[in-house]
Amino acid sequence: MKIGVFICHCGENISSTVDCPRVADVCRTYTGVEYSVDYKYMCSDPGQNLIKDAIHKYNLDAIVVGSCSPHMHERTFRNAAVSAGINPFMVEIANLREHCSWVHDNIEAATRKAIELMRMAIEKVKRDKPLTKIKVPITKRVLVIGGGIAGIQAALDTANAGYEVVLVEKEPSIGGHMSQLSETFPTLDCSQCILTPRMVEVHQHPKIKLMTYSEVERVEGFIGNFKVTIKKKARHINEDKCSGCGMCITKCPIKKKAYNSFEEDLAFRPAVYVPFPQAIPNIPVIDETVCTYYKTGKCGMCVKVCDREAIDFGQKDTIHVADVGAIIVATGFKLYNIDKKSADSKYKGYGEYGYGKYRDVIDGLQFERIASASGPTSGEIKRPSDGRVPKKIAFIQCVGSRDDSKGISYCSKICCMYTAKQAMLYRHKVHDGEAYIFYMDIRAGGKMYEEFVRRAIEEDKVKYIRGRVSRIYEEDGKYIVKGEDTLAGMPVEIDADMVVLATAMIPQDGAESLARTIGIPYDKYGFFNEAHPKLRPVESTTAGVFLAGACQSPKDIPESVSMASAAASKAIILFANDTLEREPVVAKVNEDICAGCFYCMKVCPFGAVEVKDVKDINGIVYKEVAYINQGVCQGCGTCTATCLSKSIELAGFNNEEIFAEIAAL
Amino acid sequence: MDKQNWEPKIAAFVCNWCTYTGADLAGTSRLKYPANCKIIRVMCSGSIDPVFILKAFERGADGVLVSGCHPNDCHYNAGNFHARRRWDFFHELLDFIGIEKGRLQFSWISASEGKKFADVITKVTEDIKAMGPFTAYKKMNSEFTIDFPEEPSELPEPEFQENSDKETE
Amino acid sequence: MPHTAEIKEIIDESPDTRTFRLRFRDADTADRFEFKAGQFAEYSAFGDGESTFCIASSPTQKDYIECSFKVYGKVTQSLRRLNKGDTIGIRGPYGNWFPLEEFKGKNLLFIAGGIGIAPVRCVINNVLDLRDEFKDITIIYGARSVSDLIYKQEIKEWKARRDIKTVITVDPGGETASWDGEVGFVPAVLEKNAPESENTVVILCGPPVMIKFTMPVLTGLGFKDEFVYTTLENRMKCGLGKCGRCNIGNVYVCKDGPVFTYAEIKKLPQEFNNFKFQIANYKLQIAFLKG
Amino acid sequence: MKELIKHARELLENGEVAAVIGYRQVSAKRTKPVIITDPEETSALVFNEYCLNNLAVYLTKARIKLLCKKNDKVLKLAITAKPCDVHSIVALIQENQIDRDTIHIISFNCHGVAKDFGFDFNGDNLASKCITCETHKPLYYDALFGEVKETPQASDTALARIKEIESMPHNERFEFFKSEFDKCIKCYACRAVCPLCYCQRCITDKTIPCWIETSSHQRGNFAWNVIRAFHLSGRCTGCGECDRACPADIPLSLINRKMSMEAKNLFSFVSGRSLETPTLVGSYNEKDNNELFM
Amino acid sequence: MTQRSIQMDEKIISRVDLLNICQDVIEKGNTLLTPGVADYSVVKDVSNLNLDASALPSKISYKSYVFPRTEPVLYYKRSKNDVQLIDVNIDSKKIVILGAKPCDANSLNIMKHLFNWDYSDEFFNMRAKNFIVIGLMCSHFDEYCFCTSVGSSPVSEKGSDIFLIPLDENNYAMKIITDKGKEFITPYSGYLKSGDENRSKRITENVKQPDVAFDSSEVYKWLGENFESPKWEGVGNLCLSCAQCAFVCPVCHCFDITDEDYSYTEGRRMKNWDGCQFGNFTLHASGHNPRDIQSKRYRQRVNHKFRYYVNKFGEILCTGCGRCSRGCPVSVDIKEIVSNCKNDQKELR
Repeated sequence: MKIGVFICHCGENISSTVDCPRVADVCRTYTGVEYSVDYKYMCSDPGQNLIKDAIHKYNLDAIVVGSCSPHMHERTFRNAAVSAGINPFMVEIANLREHCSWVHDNIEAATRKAIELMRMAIEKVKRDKPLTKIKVPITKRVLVIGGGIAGIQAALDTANAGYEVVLVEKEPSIGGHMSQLSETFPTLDCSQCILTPRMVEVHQHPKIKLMTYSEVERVEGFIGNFKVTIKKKARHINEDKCSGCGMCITKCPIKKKAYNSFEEDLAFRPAVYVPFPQAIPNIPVIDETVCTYYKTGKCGMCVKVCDREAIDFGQKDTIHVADVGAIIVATGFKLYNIDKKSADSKYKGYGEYGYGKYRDVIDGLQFERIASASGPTSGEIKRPSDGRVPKKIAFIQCVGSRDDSKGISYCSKICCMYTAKQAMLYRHKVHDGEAYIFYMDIRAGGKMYEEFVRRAIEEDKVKYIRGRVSRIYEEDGKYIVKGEDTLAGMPVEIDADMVVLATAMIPQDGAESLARTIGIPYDKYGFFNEAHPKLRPVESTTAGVFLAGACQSPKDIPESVSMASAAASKAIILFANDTLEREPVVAKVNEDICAGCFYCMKVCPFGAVEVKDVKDINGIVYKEVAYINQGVCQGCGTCTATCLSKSIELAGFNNEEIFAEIAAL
Repeated sequence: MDKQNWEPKIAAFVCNWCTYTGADLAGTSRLKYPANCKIIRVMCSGSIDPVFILKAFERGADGVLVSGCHPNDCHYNAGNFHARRRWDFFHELLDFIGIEKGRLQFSWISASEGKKFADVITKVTEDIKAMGPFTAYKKMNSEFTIDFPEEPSELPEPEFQENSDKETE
Repeated sequence: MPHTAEIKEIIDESPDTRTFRLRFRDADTADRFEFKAGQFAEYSAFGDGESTFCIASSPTQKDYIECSFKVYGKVTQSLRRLNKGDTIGIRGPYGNWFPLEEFKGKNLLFIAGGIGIAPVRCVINNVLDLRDEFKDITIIYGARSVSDLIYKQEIKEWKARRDIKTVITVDPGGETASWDGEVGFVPAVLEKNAPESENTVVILCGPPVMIKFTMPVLTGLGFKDEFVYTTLENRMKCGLGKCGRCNIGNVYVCKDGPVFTYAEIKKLPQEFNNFKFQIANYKLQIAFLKG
Repeated sequence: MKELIKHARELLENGEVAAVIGYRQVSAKRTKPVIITDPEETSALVFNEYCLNNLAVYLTKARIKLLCKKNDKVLKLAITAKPCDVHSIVALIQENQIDRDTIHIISFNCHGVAKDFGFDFNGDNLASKCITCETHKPLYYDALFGEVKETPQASDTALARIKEIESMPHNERFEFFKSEFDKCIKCYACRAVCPLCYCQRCITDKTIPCWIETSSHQRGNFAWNVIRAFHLSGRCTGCGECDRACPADIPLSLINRKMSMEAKNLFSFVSGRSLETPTLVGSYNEKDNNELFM
Repeated sequence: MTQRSIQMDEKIISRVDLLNICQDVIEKGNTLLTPGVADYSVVKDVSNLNLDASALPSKISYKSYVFPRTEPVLYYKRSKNDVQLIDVNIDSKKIVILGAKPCDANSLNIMKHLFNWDYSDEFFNMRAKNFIVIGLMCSHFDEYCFCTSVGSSPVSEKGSDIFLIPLDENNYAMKIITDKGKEFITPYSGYLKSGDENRSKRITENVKQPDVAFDSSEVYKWLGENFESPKWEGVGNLCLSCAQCAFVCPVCHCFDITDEDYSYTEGRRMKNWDGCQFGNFTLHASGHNPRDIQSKRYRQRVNHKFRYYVNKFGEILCTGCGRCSRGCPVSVDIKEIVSNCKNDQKELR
């Protein structure tokens, strides 16, 4: 085997601490090295030509380049090798820059280390095997999980590009949090007015299959070839028959047994309901937990009034399977719920604010509903406790956010803006009302955002107090907000009629279990991880799974929408080809010696391991072995280390290669 | 080999996604650390077999570092969790049969923790230096070996450059 | 203690088969090294071990010796990594040989399959150098496909000679568009050509399955067991009749063999139940296992 | 004993099982394994304090295939197993080596066995594993025989030995184990008797690359014994057969015992006790010990 | 066997004097071996030396001192194109074995045929030359011993250079069998008193001997005729394929040769014990394995010991020490198997 060695000076980046000619000289003395040279810039065109010429001239079988990190130029050198007729996987890079010249001062030590790094790479390349890229077919259909604005946008974009979409939403209607909002910052246009047409478009789009009141149960397969199992929860209404007339809802005798969660529990709803009048699809759902029929077997009022016989008490959850090529996850967020009924076990704090105890201490979304024209108060600002118009409201920002001790460390990003908006809306509606905002910093980065906040302060006379609130308590129907004005350096006390807490954005319930179902990583808060924080922000680390909206980190609407479009375009890019090329770094089982313990199956994070029957000449199964689906395998190699009989090898990093590296240490 | 000038030989098995990239960042940030440690790149900390560590000791390593992504940050979701379990065991085993825990060290270093990488390498190198050469294993290695007669070295002794011994890290 | 030898030439015979042309580093050894057709040697790739192959060049060729191997295991992979000018170790020659003296004045029929041609080639070239002393010579050689045929250059030369009959065949499906030889398995081709069995010595070497089906054909054509020679190459390690690996019945193949007549083999314990007798020369490199 | 023989006989006669793997007496204080396919031969079956072998080692896929096929029908295989051997069977089932449905477990109420053949059965000669044994009644079985008897009392010398080793400084420990491992002749009897060493090709027999040097010098012995112990970490059910088989008297089960203790400490896991608990290797918990990592 | 000793020179030596000789051996820098429980071990201090004729044979025989379980046969160092080779110096220290069991004592004699037919193995010969075996009559026997069935006995002097018979607690009758033994003992002749052959004869004649379990010539014959016997399957099913039997055997001699690098360029070629019971002993690189199942391997073992070796070298490759059976993890008993082979009623297991 003839090996070529190429040492790059990287200008002076490497050569200033590594004696490159000497490294090249030493490499020349190693067995198998046919040609060894150093050069100023290996990655430049002349440098690459140097490599190509040497490959031709010396008939090289493999090359080792001593240069910058393989993460930088591995592809460059592999391409150079390919154009000279060498398999791209017969190229090894020794990291002489990031791992050597840049981190050491001592020329002698750095040069020695460089030589050893080269030696390891040379030994590895001797054992390298030519590999070819893996081709997998693609199912050109997308699964979008979550029917909020991000999911809607992603679904529409993909569908408009001509690909089928399955949109799964766990609530009875799509729309998400955006449908709950009153007006949006900084333009103060009506949220539902801009959202509803989009929702209708989704509903009517021939390429979009909408599955509301449904959840993703299982995801199998791999990029281009996912198999998704979706559970459609029983609505107890026959969707095909229902006309959405709403008679059942009006006639339902259950009036005050269930809170309306769309109205953030500020109102009641009947046992049969649609979340909100503009719901898509406009088909009600019967809530088994409160419906009298399910308790006593009697009532059936809805059945009587429904002239289309759409009520179906016997309906069961159904399971649907969809084959998709890509998945866009857009599960969104929820608000940090202080000490409320379903308080997260993870976060408990701010009991001192009296949320849940005092009915007039509410969170941001509740205020949105109060301020919304379609809300429980028809847009009038009233106190939930007694319906009085509050004359003084204290808004408190960063409840939960930016608080290591009680809450979470990150900034929820949108609270500064929506608090300003809410204060502004309040001032617009209650002209004599006073709005106080307790804040830590104002973060108003965004187009027209800073101007918006200034407007709130200057035009709408919202009073900003820099400081945190220590306690809220009730006194004579007023809520005494005790805090500190850190700018003035003195304590403040506001006797507010109502308090609005801008609680933090946290991932939607069940985000972590969904992540495990799909097989994507998430951070310690439960937000899904992107493949690269800068360069691949909408891709998850699992190939073919993309992220959109606030499930990745707190985002406002325009950001969510643009991320959704980006995710959709990623899926569309994927679908531009009929087959998919993948790096061949995958594990392979030696069936002759596999003992069939299937530990590999247990450790594989991607479910790539299958059971394979090995048959003899007569077709009789004589043993069961593990088989690794090359399309699913991501090449982590955990199975190779777990395999006790060492029957699995990871192509490109096989054990022989690593042993050779160790031997050359 | 006199103890004064003895430099430990350390092998680091690191995952491609976090620690290797973290090491790249240490380089890009021009952080300095001792040159004793040589990195062997693998795809995931989950793919490092304990035999690799024994082999490194057999080839004269005085210490070994294993490093991967932080829990929950694994590029492959769970490789590092499996690795953690494996190392818990192996570490106890080595300790029981008399290999000090410091000879084999572990860390989680993310792609953004260039500083941590430099610190960890420095710490490991210092720890191993304090422990001295791994004579017990080296003695075992030297069974059935012989010294070959010296051949004239093919290379001239390296010339010391001006700033070469400015400071030893 | 092996002798060191330099690789003078590397010939790629087929995608996975190589021939090394070797010369001893030590001139004295080169002069003294003598062997007979059929003997084998132990070749070392230092660091990875030793492997057993027959010596594929003719004893009459004094300048160099050749060995051919197919890449299977650790040693052969390691050998494959070597370049022209590198050094390998050779121990030998070991074992017995084809009694060419006894063959003189007889017809010779060579039958080989796959890399089994290597020991046969040694005999062929030896015989061709002493062409006058033998009568008719027939060569039947088969391989899986055209690209798997080895010694392509020599085959051409054999074919060009008028004084020998050369039949080359490939397994069905292994032929190429330009292939002008036979297509079919060796036993069938043998039957078709039906060479004269009177006063003929057969030298047979190939994979076990080929031998299994060729023997009945030979018997059917009237060849006598005592005149069918073959070479048994078990897994061998020491080459000295000590390590016990190649022991079958009373014989240590590396000392008492590897060349046996079919008549002799019949007397050995029928150790290998599927095949009438055991011939594992299919894969001539033997020492180390596939990993 | 009579019930055992009767039961085994019935199984074979009714064609429920293809073979019975059991023990037969060869002399007063010695038994050996026997594989019985003929109902007539069942009379040789015994169970007593000298049934030392862990017969689970015979439950390899290949052997089951070979034994269980009778006239194109696949029958069950009956095995007599001490309660502790049942742990090995459980581990094998969990590792996919056998199918619970194809194995008929004949087990016994057990009060311990002798440490080796030829010794009187009493507290002084109690097998090490029996001293701390908690399962005198098998956890899984298809047939149960034997009367409940008191296990002789004995002191846990193995534990004392582990403690003693733990109290040594590292270099002494290393020397101790090096000298113990140095006795190893690499006959791999420890591997052969271990029911969990079922690999078709052991890691040590692999040559590309060479994982463990096959030479029986200090380094090769050290590597073999360390890797053997590691491979059994979290899997070993503590049957102690390796100790008994070792011709060089290396205290192999000391290390196994220590690793089992660690498994219990670190992960509250004991191998082979339950078919439902996931195996230690191959599963993880996000809350596993993270102290090791900087 | 005892008749032959009449012509020989018989002496008496006291236990104390024997220990003095041992002390001298050690002081001269030679190795003194004595059987222990597990293995023959090197004696450092003679005061604890215990010569017990009734002891169980050690679990491992002493063959490793002549035929080490691992040894380098050459060293190599690679450079770019060349390889430098260095021969191994064979350690030629004198080794004295005190108290070898008669079954062990004969082992070198049996093995030497193999190591000297055709090519002479210098490693073996050098060590064997420096080996002095002081045998000790054996008064132990258990169900596994069968020395009498393979032509030896507890009082056999075969293979010993010097043979001891305990007369009473403090005295041994010493027979000097070979020239090597004579050469060894001459410097110590001051310790020796002349003995009474009849006295030792009385003892040796009264030693309990294992019954002859089988007739080796009949076994030889049966093996020749029953290569394909289905009986081999029985033992094949029980045997677990370890090589404990081969490794503890005083006369098994199979080995393996393997290269090991110990640094980037340097390495050694090692000769290691190997065992015919291992599944991959005969495995070819191609994956073909002539002895693929255990019954074939066990058949090979018995055939090699009782037939092939007899054919080739005229001796049975077995000393009847019973180690393989005593140590077998699943109690496969070669004596039982060999004695039962002819009996159609009995299976081999």
